[in-house]
Amino acid sequence: YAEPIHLKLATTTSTENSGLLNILLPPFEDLFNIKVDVIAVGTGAAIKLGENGDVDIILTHDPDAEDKFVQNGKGVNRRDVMYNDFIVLGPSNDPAKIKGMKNVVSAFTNITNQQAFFVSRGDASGTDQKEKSLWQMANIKPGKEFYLEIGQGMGVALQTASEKQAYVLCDRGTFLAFKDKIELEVLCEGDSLLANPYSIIAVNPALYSQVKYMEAMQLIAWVTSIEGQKIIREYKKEGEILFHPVAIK
Amino acid sequence: MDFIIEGIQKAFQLIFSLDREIFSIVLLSLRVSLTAIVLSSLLGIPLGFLITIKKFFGKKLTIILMNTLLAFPTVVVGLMVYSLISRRGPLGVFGLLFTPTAMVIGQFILAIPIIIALTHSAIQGIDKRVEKTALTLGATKLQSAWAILKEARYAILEAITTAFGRVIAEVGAAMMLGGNIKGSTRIMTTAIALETSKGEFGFGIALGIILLFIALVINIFHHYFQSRRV
Amino acid sequence: MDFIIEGIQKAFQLIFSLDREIFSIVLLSLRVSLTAIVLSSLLGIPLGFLITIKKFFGKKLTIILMNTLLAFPTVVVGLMVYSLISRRGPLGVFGLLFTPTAMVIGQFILAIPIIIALTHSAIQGIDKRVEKTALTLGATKLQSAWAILKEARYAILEAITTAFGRVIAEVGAAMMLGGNIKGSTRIMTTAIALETSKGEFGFGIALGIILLFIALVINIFHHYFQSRRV
Amino acid sequence: MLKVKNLKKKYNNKTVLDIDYLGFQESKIYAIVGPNGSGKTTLLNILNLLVKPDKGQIFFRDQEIINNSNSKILEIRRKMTLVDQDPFLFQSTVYSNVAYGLKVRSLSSIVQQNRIKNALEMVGLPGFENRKVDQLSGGEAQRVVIARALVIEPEILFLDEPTASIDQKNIAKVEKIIAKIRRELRTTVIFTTHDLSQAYRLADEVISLLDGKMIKQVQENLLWGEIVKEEDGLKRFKTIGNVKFAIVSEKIGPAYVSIDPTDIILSYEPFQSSARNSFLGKIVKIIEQNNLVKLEIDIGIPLVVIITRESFQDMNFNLGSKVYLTFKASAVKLY
Amino acid sequence: MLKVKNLKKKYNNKTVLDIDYLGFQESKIYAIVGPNGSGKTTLLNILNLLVKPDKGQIFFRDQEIINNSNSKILEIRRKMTLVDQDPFLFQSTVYSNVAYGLKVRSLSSIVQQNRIKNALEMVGLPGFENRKVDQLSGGEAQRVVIARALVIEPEILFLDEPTASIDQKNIAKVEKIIAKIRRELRTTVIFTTHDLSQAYRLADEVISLLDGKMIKQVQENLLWGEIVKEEDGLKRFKTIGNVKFAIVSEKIGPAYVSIDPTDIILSYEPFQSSARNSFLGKIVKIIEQNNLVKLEIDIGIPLVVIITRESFQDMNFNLGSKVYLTFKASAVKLY
Ligand SMILES: Nc1ncnc2c1ncn2[C@@H]1O[C@H](COP(=O)(O)OP(=O)(O)OP(=O)(O)O)[C@@H](O)[C@H]1O
Ligand SMILES: Nc1ncnc2c1ncn2[C@@H]1O[C@H](COP(=O)(O)OP(=O)(O)OP(=O)(O)O)[C@@H](O)[C@H]1O
Ligand SMILES: [Mg+2]
Ligand SMILES: [Mg+2]
Repeated sequence: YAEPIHLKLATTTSTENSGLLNILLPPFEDLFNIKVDVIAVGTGAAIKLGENGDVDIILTHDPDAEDKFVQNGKGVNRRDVMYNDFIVLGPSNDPAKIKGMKNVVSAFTNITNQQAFFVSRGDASGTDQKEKSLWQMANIKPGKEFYLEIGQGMGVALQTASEKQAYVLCDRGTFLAFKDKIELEVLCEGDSLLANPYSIIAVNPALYSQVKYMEAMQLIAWVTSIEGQKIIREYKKEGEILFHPVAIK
Repeated sequence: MDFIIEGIQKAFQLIFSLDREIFSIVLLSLRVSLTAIVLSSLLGIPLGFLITIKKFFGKKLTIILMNTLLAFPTVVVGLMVYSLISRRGPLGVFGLLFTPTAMVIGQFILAIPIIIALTHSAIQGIDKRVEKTALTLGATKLQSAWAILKEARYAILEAITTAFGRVIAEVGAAMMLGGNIKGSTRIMTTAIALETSKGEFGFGIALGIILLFIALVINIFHHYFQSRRV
Repeated sequence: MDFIIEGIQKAFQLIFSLDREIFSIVLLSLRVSLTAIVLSSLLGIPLGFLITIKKFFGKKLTIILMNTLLAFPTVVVGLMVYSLISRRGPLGVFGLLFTPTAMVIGQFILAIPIIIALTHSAIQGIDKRVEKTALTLGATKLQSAWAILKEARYAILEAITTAFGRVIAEVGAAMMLGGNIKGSTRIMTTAIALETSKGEFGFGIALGIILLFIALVINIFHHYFQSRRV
Repeated sequence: MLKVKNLKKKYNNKTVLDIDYLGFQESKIYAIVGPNGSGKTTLLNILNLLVKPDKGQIFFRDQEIINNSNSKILEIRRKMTLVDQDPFLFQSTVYSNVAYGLKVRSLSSIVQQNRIKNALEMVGLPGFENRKVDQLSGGEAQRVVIARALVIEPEILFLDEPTASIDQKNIAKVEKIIAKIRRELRTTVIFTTHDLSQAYRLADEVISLLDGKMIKQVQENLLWGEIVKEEDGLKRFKTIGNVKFAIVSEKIGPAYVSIDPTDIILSYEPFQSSARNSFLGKIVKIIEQNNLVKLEIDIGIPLVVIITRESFQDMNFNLGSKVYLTFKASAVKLY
Repeated sequence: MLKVKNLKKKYNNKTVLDIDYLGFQESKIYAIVGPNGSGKTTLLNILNLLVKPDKGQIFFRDQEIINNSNSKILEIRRKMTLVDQDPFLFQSTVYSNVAYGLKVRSLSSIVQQNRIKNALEMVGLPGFENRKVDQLSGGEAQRVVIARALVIEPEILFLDEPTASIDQKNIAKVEKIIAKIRRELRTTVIFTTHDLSQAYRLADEVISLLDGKMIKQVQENLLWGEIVKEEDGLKRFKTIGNVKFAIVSEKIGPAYVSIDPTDIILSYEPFQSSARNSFLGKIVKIIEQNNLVKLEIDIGIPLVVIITRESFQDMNFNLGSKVYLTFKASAVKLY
């Protein structure tokens, strides 16, 4: 075998933590003799690494930031890969009485009205951006003593919410991973507003000559290929499907 | 490079804007770390002293263990304390998690091996005649211990400084145990970690510079105080 | 509590399963930290020595600055080095980012103030007659420096141990500069951080225990070596 | 007021101190003499309760101490103090060094200041209060240490070679201090020295140590050499310059011997007698000592002989006189 | 081979050394004497190129050293060595201490072993090689330091109070070593001491220091007291025991004076003369010194007088003789 070419992929911690990449990438690596170096950081940091040309490709879930990334000419060939969904978790006694609600915006309104604790990641991650946009839609400005901004990853947010018996917005993948470790249950799910889309974007080779553009495009091709999308569709955790592929209908 | 420059600029802006949030973050950082250092010095210096002076079974092992604990990763300290004080942990009833007290506990555990190990090596190097001279002149055990500590003061202060540097700069335990909750347990280093994960590298550097600046001020005080006492 | 117990069990399992991945992670941790420590000792001990022995303008300031740098947060070190070696940074062309070399640089920067400051306080405490005696007996400047270092060996070894503990346990710089890439730059502490963020607390503690175990082995070697030489 | 019984101390399996009985009385001055390594320092450390003997008892005013409680030991130790042979000064000023013993006793600062001023004057270092200790000459440092002990006004003062690097003027000063505190404060002073004349000049009693054991006699005429068996079958002690003494001894090999200076008889003519040692020598030094005269006579090696003033005058000895020294083989004492 | 010119050294604005000229010749022995704090140690440190003087030059075989390159200074310093007054032993064994000077010179280990064995035997510590240094008695430590200097076989050996805490037998040994290395290795030995008889016994030349200045004479009869103006308008020097000397002096107040022992005339009867000092005393000590005789005469204080052997015999002096001492006011030298 020839030494594999190393391709650097910056992605969010949640993607890495879900375990999907461990299934999705090895067949690609074997096929093209490319080794994908996964650098799991916050969404903001992942995009920053792309902007600086320190990675070749990014896989993130913050549509607004991604748009800006492409508009500024830092990234090219953005493709939607998949989505999963967000869910609202809370304590089993459910003080805000949101259990079974479909409309997430009114659920959020209830939570504030009941002055129940809410844990926010507050780290400008994709999840955090989504949460902020929901507050905006509900026309509520949180930031009182019941609103805990922890500035950390999803896992810790769940842990904190469990400790404080608070509500929290979470992606389904992380929830499944933490299910046994926390005392929270799913109270609100299924709203189309709760979709969490992931995109893959190659770093613009015109800005950084050393960027491995060809290999990046090969990876984009792989994850959006029939096989790639199949792997995504069939990936299960705790018996549940985590991601829904969108590249190929 | 540009982040550094940006960071330096931002640091100045932040300092001169007297941002209230930054101010309270700085204050909490100092409160937590200074409390942890005071407590760990109060316990660690006497322990380091006793380990050095006394002959006891397992002395060598104790010293090796202390040196080993210097390599205690902050996250692991955080995890261990977490599993004791979390709701499901044995000390859960006290509701310590996500409070400054929890951070103090974590930093205390990080600081104490440093204080003990460096106090030990400080006292190790002190002339054996100090103790004899003190006893000869009628000192009690405690007074002669004090005489030894006084002769070792320079190295012991350095031990405290080292431990202080370690805890004020640590992030793992504070993050895990404090929770980086805005307005209540956010300190300098957890704020830096947050900004970094957001991709706000310049801002992270700016906070780092402020942290170093604070350490500088403390060290200047400490140095001044030290040279006056000698 | 249960995490700790789970962690201890998992630690044993991992050690006895001789897991290849764990093995390579441990090895890389050691390689990076030991390299950083050797380099920073080679530079830091002579510097600490010179700062103590020489009289020069700004000596006090230098010492205060060294003590201040003890409080350098690892993330900030990571950020600063990052902005130098990132593609866009002045040293970008060398492609150091996300390599073990980058981690060595970060840890080197973390270690050097510790080595310098503690070497300084170690030598500060050495009897002034050592140098005179060595010179009297015909030692060159270098040989008399060596004699002083030898008298201070215990405290200097403690300085190295402290710095080693700091860098083997640090995560911020290694994460930022190494990128925690599986199979290439993942080390003990970044692995611990990863497992923790996944909620695998027991696994995190297990890795922490292994790390401490390695530190223990190193300290036993070091202690043995030291007591043989004296 | 202080006595020891059956004292034994070993280092590395070598007995460095082995004393059956030794007592010290109040307000007396004792000198301990003996060659290097004979156990002087070790003895003082034990008496000052700093080093535990392997065996034996120490009594202070008839009270056994060693097996007492720590606080009792402290209480008794506070009644004495020791000036070390290689004294340590706290890295600070002369003042705070001298003040230390008063501080640990929580004496008022006025008392402290007065006593310190007096003590520094006594040792001839007035005005040295604020001097940093690393700026002292060797002899100055030694005197600071003596002052540090004096301010405590101990009941027993141990001095380990107190005048080793002090100049003659200040030796006189220190010797006067010793005499004065004994007289005025009734202090018992126990000091070691290598200067035998100092020992005799100052002390009420001179204690000789050799290899950790007390020996009866003076250490003048203490000689190191070898016991050999000569061709005539008799044993002789051979020392430097090939001087040989007849000796009564069981063993052969290297040994210390001493000859009591009062055991030697002087005469102008050799006389036939049972004494088996007879040498011709020349008087090279004459020193008056109270009612005695100490002569140093060169017989190849210098031997000290002590005679009375009267016999010195009767015999009309003088510097350069050639005289015969006669002493018995049994006067050559073996250790 | 070694000389200094116009040497000045200040500490804290106080001149502690001020020497116009001082030269040392090869294969000679020099003793430096003087009271505590007179600058002896400082002088040795400067001569050994360890301390820079504030002013002045040092010549080694007519070559100016101080402003030389570091490597040149090292080269010359390696030809000498200094045994400190308060010597430091590396925390290790006796062997590695004594080996140090050889190791830094990269001598072969066989040479090292031999020389170390010899040196330890010379100082009377054979077999002490593996002893840890903190297990030595005071005098043993001092002798280890001397051995450490001897193995280097220096051209110039500085010894700062080498025998301060060594017992008499070993003092003799050390003194013999000094004589031997001068004879066999042509080493120049420069030592300080407070034992004047040792100085005269060993040294070819005795250098007296007082307050950092060289004084011509011997320090026998060096007295500390006060110059006062008496009622008769004349100035007198008053010392202990209220003994008073006529003196020629401008100033009054506390002062050192000395009287050259050869400047004093002895007689059985008082004689009328221009000399203004005349005292009756009693001979208390008589010591032969080569062709001279040193007498100690008690006139309230002890004064030393040196006369020739012949006059000693002619006058028929003896212990206890009552004699008159006569000397001029100008013989009382003021410092
Ligand atoms: N480092 C220093 N700083 C200030 N003064 C000093 C220093 N070293 C020595 N002195 C002073 O210089 C003078 C000369 O000291 P030095 O040690 O040369 O005396 P010495 O003749 O060796 O005395 P001693 O017989 O006591 O050893 C003394 O008054 C001493 O107090
Ligand atoms: N800590 C120790 N460990 C082993 N041996 C020791 C220790 N201290 C002293 N010795 C030995 O014990 C003996 C007595 O030592 P000590 O110091 O009492 O002698 P000293 O009479 O004071 O001699 P000096 O006149 O040289 O001061 C010596 O042979 C010495 O080598
Ligand atoms: Mg002794
Ligand atoms: Mg001196």
